[in-house]
Amino acid sequence: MRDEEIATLQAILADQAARPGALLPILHQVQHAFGFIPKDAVPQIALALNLTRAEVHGVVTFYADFRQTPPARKVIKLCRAEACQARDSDATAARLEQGLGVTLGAASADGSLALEPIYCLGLCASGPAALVNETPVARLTGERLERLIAEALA
Amino acid sequence: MSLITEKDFGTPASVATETVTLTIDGQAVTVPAGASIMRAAGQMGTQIPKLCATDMLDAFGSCRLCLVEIEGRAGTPASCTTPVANGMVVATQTPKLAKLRKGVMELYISDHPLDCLTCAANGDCELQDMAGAVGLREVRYGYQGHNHLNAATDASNPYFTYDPAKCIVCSRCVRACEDVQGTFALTIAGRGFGSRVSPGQSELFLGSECVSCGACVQACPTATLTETKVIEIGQPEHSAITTCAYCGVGCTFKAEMRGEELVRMVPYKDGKANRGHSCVKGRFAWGYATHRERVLEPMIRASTDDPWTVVSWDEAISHTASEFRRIQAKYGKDSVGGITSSRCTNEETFLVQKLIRAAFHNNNVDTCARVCHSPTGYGLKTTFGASAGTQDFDSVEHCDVMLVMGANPTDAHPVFASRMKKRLRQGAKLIVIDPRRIDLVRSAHIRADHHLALKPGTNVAMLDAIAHVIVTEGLVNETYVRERCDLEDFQHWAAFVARPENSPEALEAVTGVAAQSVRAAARLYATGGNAAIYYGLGVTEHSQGSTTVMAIANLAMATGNIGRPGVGVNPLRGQNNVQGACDMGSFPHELSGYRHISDEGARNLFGADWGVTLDADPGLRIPNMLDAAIEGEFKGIYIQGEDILQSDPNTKHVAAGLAAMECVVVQDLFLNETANLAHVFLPGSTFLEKDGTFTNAERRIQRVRRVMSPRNGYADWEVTQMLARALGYPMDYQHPSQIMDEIARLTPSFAGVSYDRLDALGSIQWPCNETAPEGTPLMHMERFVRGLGRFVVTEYVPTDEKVGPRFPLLLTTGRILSQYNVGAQTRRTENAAWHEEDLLEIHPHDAEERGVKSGDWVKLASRAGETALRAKITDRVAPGVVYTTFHHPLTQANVITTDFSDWATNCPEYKVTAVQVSRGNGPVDWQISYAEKASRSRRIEATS
Amino acid sequence: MSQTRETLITMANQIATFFQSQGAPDLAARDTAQHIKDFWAPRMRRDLLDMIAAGEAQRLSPIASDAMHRLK
Amino acid sequence: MSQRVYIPCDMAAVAVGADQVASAITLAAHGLGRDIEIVRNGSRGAFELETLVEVDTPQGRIGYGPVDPSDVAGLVAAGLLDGAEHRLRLGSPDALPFFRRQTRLTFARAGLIDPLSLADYRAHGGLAGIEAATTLTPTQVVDLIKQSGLRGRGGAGFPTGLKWDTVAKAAAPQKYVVCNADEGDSGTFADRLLMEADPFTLIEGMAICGYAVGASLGFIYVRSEYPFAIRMLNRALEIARSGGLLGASVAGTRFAFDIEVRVGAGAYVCGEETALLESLEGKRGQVRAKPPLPAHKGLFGQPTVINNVLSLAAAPYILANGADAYRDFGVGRSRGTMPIQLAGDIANGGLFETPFGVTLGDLVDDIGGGTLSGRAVRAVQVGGPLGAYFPRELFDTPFDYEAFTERGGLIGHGGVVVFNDRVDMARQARFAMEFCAIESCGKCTPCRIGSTRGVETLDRIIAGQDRAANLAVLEDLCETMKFGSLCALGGFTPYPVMSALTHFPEDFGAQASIKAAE
Repeated sequence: MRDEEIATLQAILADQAARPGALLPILHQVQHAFGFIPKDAVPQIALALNLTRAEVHGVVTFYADFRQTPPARKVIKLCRAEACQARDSDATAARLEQGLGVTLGAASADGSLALEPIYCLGLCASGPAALVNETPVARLTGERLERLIAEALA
Repeated sequence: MSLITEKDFGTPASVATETVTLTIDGQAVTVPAGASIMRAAGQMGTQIPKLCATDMLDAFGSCRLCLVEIEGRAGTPASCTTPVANGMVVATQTPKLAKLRKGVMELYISDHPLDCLTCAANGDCELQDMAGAVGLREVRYGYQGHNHLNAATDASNPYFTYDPAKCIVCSRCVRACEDVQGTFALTIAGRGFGSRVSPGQSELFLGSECVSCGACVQACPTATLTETKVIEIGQPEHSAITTCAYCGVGCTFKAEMRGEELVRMVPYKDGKANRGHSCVKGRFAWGYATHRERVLEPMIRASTDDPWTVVSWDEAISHTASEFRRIQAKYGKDSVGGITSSRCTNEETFLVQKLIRAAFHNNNVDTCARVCHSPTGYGLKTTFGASAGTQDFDSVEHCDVMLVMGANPTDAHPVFASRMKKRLRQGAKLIVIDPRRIDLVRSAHIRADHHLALKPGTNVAMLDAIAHVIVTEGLVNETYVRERCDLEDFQHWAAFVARPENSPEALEAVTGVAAQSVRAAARLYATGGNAAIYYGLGVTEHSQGSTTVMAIANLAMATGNIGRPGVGVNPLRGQNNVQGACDMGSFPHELSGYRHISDEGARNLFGADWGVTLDADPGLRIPNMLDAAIEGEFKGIYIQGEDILQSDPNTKHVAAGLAAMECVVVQDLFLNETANLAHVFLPGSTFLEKDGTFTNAERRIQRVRRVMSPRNGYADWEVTQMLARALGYPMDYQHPSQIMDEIARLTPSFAGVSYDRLDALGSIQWPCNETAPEGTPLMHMERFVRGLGRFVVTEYVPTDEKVGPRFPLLLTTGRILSQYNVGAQTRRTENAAWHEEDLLEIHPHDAEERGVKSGDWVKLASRAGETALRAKITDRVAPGVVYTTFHHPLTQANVITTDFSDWATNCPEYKVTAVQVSRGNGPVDWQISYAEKASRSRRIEATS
Repeated sequence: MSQTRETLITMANQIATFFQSQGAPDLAARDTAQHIKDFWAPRMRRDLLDMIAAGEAQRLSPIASDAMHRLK
Repeated sequence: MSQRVYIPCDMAAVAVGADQVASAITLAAHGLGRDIEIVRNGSRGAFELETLVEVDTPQGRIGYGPVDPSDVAGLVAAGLLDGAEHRLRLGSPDALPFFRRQTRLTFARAGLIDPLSLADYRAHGGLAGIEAATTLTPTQVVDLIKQSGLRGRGGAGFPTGLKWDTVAKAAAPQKYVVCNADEGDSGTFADRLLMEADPFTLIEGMAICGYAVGASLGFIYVRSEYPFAIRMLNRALEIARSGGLLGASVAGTRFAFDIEVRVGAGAYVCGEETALLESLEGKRGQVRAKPPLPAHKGLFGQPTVINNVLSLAAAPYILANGADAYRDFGVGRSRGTMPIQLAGDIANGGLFETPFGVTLGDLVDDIGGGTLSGRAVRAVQVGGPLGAYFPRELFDTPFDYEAFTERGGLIGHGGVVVFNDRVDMARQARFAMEFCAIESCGKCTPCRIGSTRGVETLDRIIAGQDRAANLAVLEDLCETMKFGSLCALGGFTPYPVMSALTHFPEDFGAQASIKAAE
């Protein structure tokens, strides 16, 4: 890690480490700051929380949210759960894969775009739904879906 | 002999006193409340199938094999996680359960290799057993699905392999690493079907935080974690219960054998000191017993410049005897002596001191406790009346405040450290007094409430400051003091510590510790509930070692922390039998059971039994023997199992002493460093090769059992006996039990000890006599052994070893987990993987000042000598303090240490040496020539 | 005079320092003497006494000196 | 005075353009020189109508919806701000059948008020609960909850009062109230809606609980998939602290209580209460074996009430209106109202709070208006991914814990997902296993290995391999998972699988085998 990255990490740790059960909040903040959980951050997080690297690693690998590698610049998380399935999200998924040229669960070769599954955004009466980076989108069919693809590729 | 197997009840025993009666499979059973259904069933002989449960660990409930049905309750709860209740009616075997268990097992086996016949665990595999128990016959899922069968094996650890293909993800290893060992080196990485055991960050075991204690291997129910030796040799077929020969914890092991070959050492759950746990040394580092460098035949030589000549035992013994007779005839009877070994059994130690007193006719006997815990003996005898720790290890479970001083338990007493850490995780408070930031100060889930990082050599000042706070802030337990202690002594002491010059503020400049930290720690110790002091050589190995021990005793008495569970004064003994060696009369002024040699009654008792007249004056202590040798008055020594050249301070002085002698007899496993200056070498036997007893730090006498015949031909006690006979003194023991009978006959505190009773009870803590036929776990319960506890004034006297412009830093020494003492054993095992060389720890500030970077060679010099080693830059040590270990002869930290010693016992001041550190280019001259000289000295002349 | 004999003086002084600190000056020499009697081999006592007799023990503290006189 | 225009800030509304609608209306109003105040209310919960724009008019609040940003120019031109006629004009939303037919106790304020206005909250009956509670003894509060008949709305249906009672009676230096807002079931959004539309109700409910059981600290564990709810809660907590609903002196009393929001990290299993506690402690979200119950040994080993959002949010109504006012609604042992969520292919999707007892058929066909797609309803999954699939033949099942259990199902968190006749039930069964495999914590064997084997076995069935034998294996596997699993994830996954197989055997090749036989 570079010096300024270490400083960022240490600032997060200084701010958060005293909270009870601080590991998840810290990992969220680290991921927010770095886009993922750098391998080298784990020993420092462990030290700050009086944990071992193994414990932190166990937590990082348990939760789907925490990435161990940098994310694509644009991540589309398409809901693959039942309520969206009932609203034909299979077709939406197929169109997204085809339109974006990325298979679900993978990223484009240049790392610009990733299409990932997510399981329920609580938009179950408005499906198919997705998160584009942090922004929710729903009723992803027809024109709205095409607009999403066009914007993603832009 | 057969293989000893221990029943696994699945969940730990409940400590509840009230009981519960329930019905299991139609049979009523009464068990302690809080027990699991599984344990209750086990108690009546019903083994409910299980995989994730083991009685070393709290119930986890993951394998779902132990499901039962309970009348009136829905579903099929797990018997491991369900506590018993009065009137509960449980069925452990129903068609529904049978089907469920088979269903679960079918899932397990669908992701498991089908290689039972060629698997190392074949015959010792719980998965295999359970597959049989539930009657699994086929796996209908086939083997084409997702699986882990191609996962790569991790063989990075020299002692065990990790084969994830065989893992059933029961988490027993992870839980053992956490709950039993307290290291938290393992986790489950990933989740769901992808879950796998992971050391560190999904890395190799060797590079992870793993300390190789073996708890995970022990816990594993399959061949996933398996001892490499089991893979190489095969499953063991017979075993014996014995006691570890490493540190003073005294772990009980099952030595598991195949023929005459040791396959593995397995910690014994019923071992009262270790409760089924182990460390990397006892569990794995026994390969030295068969190391190629072990010397198996006696050897002699006329001069230390000569090569060794291999001779018969008869010749070696008669040569030795004639040499000692010649020397005594020429220089007088006091010109010879001997050193007993803390590594040998009580019986062997007793015999050596008997040899010296009865056959050498003098009291020139000493033991390696001289250089470690002799101040403990003096200090605790003076204050409490008994030269030993007050508690048993179990006591820690009742402790609320731990004060750890001058000890590094996670490295030096790892198995007990795990119990300490467990108690700390349960909420006990911790005060550490140590110049160095030992692991206990801060490690996973452990954080000391106070770390008083004092300057080396200021222990007494620190304890006086703590006492000052206790006395002046009204924290003395006055009722206790009034009832249990000598009041006049107390008042004298209280007035002394209350003096302004003993306040934390006044002593701040001396100790280097902020007064408010000292005050806070003192308050915690005095008011935090059950407070126990654990200490090590950082207390004793000082010019005021004995004073420090007495200062510790004062604190415990003043706060009423002696005489019940959870409190006490607990010296953590270094070597396996250092307590025993002291008990057995190894000191020149004491007979067994700590009776002074001037005590006519005691002397006559021995004299009558041994048929000799004993000298009433104390003999020479080790440093005195060496001094006398240099003076030309001491000419012959018999050293059993100790490497004084490497272990004793001021190596040059030791070497000069040995060189001045005419007959140095070394009895050891290897040609150690001392043997380079010896004239007779008598091969020693390992603890695996003999019967006997060791006494651990909690005064626990435990059996050592012979599992293989001595490779050198004789157990050490037999050699001593041969030597006695050759000197004309009759000894005719057929078995060590007869020696123990003699010890019991002559030693009141051992009066009730015999091998029969040891076999019956497992172990006995002395005193064991008519009033305490089963031994004494806790001492000084109603009254102190000496009657009233005695407070002793402990004035701080700075050591003469002072820093100055030439030697501005203070060196302190210690050991690390993987190595033991001078390393003679551990260096001859795979433990070298963790510690290839001694390193000098130096603070970044001091390093920078000297232009030293991590890994650089540095020259370490004191007024006694100099050596070179590599530097490790760390803030574990404070600025001004450097630290190293003394495990390697090529570093020989004791070249640096001085001959300052404890005022009362001459215990050397290892822990404080003024030194200078400078950048170096590599080993210094003597180190380069030492290797060559040593190998010259180790030449063995080919037998014609 | 040898280094090893010099050590005896240091040791005796250390012992005397401890017993002096116990606060009863009249008892310090007695207790120092007793300690030396209990823990020193006769040869060591004799060597130190020899040194005193030869005037080689100037460094000996008054209490240690007093103690050694009691051991004559 | 400026005119108020209500545009929801709810995630579902924003997902279909509510933010753009809001800025377009602001712009358009400005163009007309109209002085308007945009209130970002929560959603009322009729999601087909989002973005539902409401304007204050002399006739009351007039709604328009669904409004797409592209509709705004036309709407404003047509007189939106005066409540004028338009094809999107809905009239008074309260008068819409979807809302008129509801009994909103918990969701009374949702969509009506500014979620972050404590004044609005109080004006609509908020704070009456905590004020009533603090005039009672903690025991009396617990008793009221017991008498109300409230049962856990997270799915298990355990009597809430009993849980509170256990924690209240436990002696410990620290107790906690934990709100389970890890609403992961597909087809459910009631928690999200409440947290975004009326967060003070939840906060008030937790404060009542804290007072009743003697806890001083609460945690709301929200799934990370709900960023809007997380933001809303955090802002609401700050306002609650400065407004005296939280802090050293709750509602002016000596009772001190505070709440912290914690965010999940993408693990469905953390909706299981013990896994949630592990996660809150900063650990892997693995399920704990019970006992000990969280009420005895919960968060950080201390006695802990862990309740769903809806259970806690029901408490203010009960305290304000009395236990009877609540328990008089409902049927059998299912008392009070249930916020039911209609989702999937359904015309009138959204939140429908109603007393227990309404039938599934009424919910789907009548209230829900059948499918949105216009196709026939074939199956309904009730209770999330672990709930059973119900065929039309079972549409007479009343919404009631026991009635659903009797029919081999569960009401769970009240989600109803409607599938049309294009659904392939074998694929749905496979998805149930797949979801279990994806979300399994990995602790217990039936779930960890069984779910993966379940997917493989269903793949073989779907592919027509050894159908009869594999169906037998599947049934055995489901039994192993159902009775062998440590928690509901593995234990209830057999419900959707077996219900699909039982009610829709034709999708598992029964027809194919019949055809082959012919």
